[in-house]
Amino acid sequence: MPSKRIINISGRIWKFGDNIDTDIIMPVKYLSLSSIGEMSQYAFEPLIPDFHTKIQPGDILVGGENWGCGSSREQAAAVLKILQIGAVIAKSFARIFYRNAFTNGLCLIGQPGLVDSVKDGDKICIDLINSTIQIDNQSTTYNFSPLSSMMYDLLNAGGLIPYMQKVNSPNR
Amino acid sequence: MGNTITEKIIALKSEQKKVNPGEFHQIKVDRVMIHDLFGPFVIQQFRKMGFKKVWDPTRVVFIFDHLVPANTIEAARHFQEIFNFADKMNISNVFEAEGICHQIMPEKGFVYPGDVIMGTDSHTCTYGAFGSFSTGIGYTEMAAILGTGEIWVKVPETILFKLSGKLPSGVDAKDIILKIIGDIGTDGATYKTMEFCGDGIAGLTMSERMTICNMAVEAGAKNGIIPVDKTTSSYYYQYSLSTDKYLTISSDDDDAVCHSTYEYDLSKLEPMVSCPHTVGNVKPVSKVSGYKIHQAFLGSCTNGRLEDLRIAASIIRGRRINPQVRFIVTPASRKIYREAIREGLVQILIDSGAIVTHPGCGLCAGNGGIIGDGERMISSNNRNYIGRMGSKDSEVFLGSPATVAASALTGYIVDPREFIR
Amino acid sequence: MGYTITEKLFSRVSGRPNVISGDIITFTPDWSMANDATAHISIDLYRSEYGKECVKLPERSVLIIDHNVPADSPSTAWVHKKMRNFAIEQGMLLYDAKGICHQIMIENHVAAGQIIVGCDSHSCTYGAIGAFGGGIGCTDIVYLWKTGELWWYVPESICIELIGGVKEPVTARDVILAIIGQLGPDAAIGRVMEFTGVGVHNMSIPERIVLCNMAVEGGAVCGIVEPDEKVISFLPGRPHQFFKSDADARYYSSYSINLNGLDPMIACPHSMENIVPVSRVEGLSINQAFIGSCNNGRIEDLRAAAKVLKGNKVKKAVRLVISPASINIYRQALQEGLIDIFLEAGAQVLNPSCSTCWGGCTGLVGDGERLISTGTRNFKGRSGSHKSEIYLASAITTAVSAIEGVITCPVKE
Amino acid sequence: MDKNNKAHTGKAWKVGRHFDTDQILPSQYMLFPTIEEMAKHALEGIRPDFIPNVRRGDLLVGDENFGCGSSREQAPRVLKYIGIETVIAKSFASIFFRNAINIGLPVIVLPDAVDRIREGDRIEISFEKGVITNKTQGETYTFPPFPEFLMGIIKVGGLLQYAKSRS
Repeated sequence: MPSKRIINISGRIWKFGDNIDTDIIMPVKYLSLSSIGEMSQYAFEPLIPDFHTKIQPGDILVGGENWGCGSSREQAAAVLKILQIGAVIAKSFARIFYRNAFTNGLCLIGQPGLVDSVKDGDKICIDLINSTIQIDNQSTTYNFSPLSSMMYDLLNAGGLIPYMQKVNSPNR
Repeated sequence: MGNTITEKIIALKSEQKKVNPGEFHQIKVDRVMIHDLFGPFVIQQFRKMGFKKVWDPTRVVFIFDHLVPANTIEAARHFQEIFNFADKMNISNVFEAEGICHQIMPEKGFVYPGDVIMGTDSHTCTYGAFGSFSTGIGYTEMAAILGTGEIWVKVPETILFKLSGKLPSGVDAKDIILKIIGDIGTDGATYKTMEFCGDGIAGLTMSERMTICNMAVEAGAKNGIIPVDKTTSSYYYQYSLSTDKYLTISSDDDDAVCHSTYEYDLSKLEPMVSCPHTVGNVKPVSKVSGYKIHQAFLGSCTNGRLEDLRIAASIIRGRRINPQVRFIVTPASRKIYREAIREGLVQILIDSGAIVTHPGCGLCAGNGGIIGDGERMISSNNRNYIGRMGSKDSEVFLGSPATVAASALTGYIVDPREFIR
Repeated sequence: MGYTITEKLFSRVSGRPNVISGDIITFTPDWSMANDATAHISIDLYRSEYGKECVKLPERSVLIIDHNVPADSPSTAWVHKKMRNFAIEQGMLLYDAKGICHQIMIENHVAAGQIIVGCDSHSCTYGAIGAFGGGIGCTDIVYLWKTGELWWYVPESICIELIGGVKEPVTARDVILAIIGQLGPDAAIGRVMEFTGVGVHNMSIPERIVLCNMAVEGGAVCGIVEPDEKVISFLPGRPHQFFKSDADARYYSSYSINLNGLDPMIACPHSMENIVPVSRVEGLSINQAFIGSCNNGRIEDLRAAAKVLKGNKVKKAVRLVISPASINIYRQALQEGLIDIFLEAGAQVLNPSCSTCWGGCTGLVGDGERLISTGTRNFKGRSGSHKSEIYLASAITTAVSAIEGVITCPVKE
Repeated sequence: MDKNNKAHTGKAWKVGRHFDTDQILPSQYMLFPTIEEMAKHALEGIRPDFIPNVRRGDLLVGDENFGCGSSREQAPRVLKYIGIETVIAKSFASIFFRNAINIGLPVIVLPDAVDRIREGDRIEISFEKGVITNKTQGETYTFPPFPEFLMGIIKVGGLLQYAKSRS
């Protein structure tokens, strides 16, 4: 488990609409590929072909209502993590996706107010301690409901695997 | 102050006297279901976490349904990895090409009232029809359960759906759930429980209840649940399943606190369809009737059961499907397929021009029956997302088995009520 | 000087007397057939060369969707759509998901005395009816659609006399495997395998179909059997014209094969050079068994398999995939209770299609897997992974092996 | 063969007996929308080194029964698309043979040459003269001319061009 607690996440924005479903994030036909790395080349394929070549590490995805609705495929969250997406901010999240994201150490922030006032390319900074978001060149500070301690622990552990590894570690 | 069924099950399995919505609890899991598509991922994560043994091999069920028959070379690797793992861990419940996981689980006696069941599939919520608390999770969390037998849950708030009255002829359970999702939206129940009750529910068969709970996830719900009653217990007799494990959680307390309550009079319902490209885009079938279709699909964990095939066959019997339409029928399980053969339903479907495929997720998992650019399909399954069952430029409408069958006959979307005999 | 059946058939269609092998003729075939493995290329070619111009003989042109059924990808769906539209536009006959092309052609069109060409190598099957069937390519059929004609090298024939006969569990499938095993996969390159003798005349038409269907695996252009009364009762009411080879017809070579005491045969990976008695490879574990294809997916094969499978279970972790060759065969099997026997035994019953045998769509095998199959070919990667192995055997051998989980000879010492 | 029947030099790729159409192009790729996309997978199972290294003007040298198997015209078409100049073999499966001629990919039956040519030899072919020159080994092999009818098709570049030339 990393000793450092995550305090800030900042990055450049990619904007999406409502109901970004798991078939968009990770189409079913690629789910039997043998690694998440291979799959990540097809993330968002129906919407943005070659998404993986267009993003930079730390980029933040911003969506509308019901982000991640659809199947339980964890690959949808795992590919975002492997593509080094910093966080996803949306008006609301589908619940299985929500669990899967934190399981993979990917931070999700529900913030309905901010979504409509940002555009592609904006730079933002998420403060996880004070639960606020600051957008470059905007004076408004957006607040969000603090992450539950369960989620914050998973995030800091780097996901459920390192969390469990520690549980199973012989030194424990 | 009382509790909802879901709260009672969580309290029981977390060894608490009482739990409240919003609380986090660690609960014991009664059974897990892992399907072929994600099996190897679960196994990989299980190893990474450092586990050596499965907490209880008798509580683990592997089901091959998404990748059968294998349509990629990779699928075979999934089968092999799962068989090897099951062998090593002494897991004997591996079902290959027996049917769709959510049909097989109750059919083989792995679902009981009051159980907590987790599955690597979003439609795991189907088992709420049997009064169990069941929901879909990711493969990493599944790996953690395999190691520990436990999972954390946040106690969901409950939305109560009080259904009254009797469904009119030609309208069925699919129309009820489509109507509800249309009303509350695809995120109307996010993180919540959808509890269905009332005399309207009491009058529905287990198959119909499964259809309703199956689609709870399409409104974003964590689970759907229906109180246990005589219909529930008769299912276990019908399938000669042991009722030793049968746990009756007393039904909804009158003073349980719900997030909100909706009431529906089933006798006023009409056939509904969900239009492209989101399940929430629900309209009465009359609003889209006349739309030309290229394909019709009857199957999936939502509507591939014997009763669904009976409805379709009764509409189609002695008629021929439109020659411009491909009608694909996939029974939800081997048992259903065989019963459908015995009842003569398969013969009726074949004679009408339908294609009957081997039980499995089939088209709903993108396996066989993909539609092309500019094509339109009416389907009995649960999702109409862009590209899920065809090209990005195709359209999928979701409807009841009756609507699907009637539309296959005419070649356009049609109100099935005029075809009911 | 005498002529072979083949020479006489080409003489008839070319309108020239005394056509002999080696002649290059142009002629109008009685039927042409294209399927979804290649028709998209033909249609694209036709459209780019001739636009909306009409096909010359649409009433003799058949399009069949059988290889990838139901469509497994948007590109397959696109191929199918192209075929449906072309069939409607041109007034061609279309069979959409009704079964494997050769079975459909025989059930509906092929008649003794005809020449039929198809964009599929197993068009050689039609010789079982006393017709000539030949495989052609996309460019050929585009030329044919446009002009109504085709060029053809009239082939020489090889005479294969079959003596004696086989008894269950040895079948026609074992016979053709034995023949190709003995002659080699290139013995008949560019020539016709003409089967003669008591051994073939005692065979039913479905058995002759099995024989002729695999002639191409011995390199032949066509397998052919002199038609007889059995053809008439097999295809009642269909017009026919019987041609027979003259007693002094010239053959490139002649063979005589004694079927008495023949063992069940099996073709081992990865070519028809490796055909041996099943007993030689007994005990090899298998991952999948397949019963179906234009060679061995007929009702007789399903009955034979059902007889073996009834009351038995497919071995755990072995997949038995069964695909009847046509919807009519599926229906027949349904009525005879065979489908239920298969399902009870644990088989996967697919809708009629080329499936595992063609390896492009469904029922595939993975890396390191071994398949026993009633399909037509055991080429490397033919049914999926390049790292898999395919063994070709009869429906009976395949069914017995599926139960045992290892390659098993149905005849016990 | 180009329009002027000019001789090319290319590298020989040798493959074995009964080199079937599934090896030239596996079934999984046959429904790709274009020959260009299919061509990326030519010979991929058996010769993964082929596609990265093949050059326009190279030739395939087969053995007996080259192109056996299915009638898929995709097989000769991908070879032609890649720029394979010709295929030399001891014998050809009949459907492959006619498909090749029909699309204007000349194929040569010459058992002696097959035995002499080694993988990687530089080969020059003159269809006009019926001569194969092995520049690496300094040998020549001659082959009989095509029958007139087939030469007619080959000369104009394929069957459809032939149809045009006659109308």
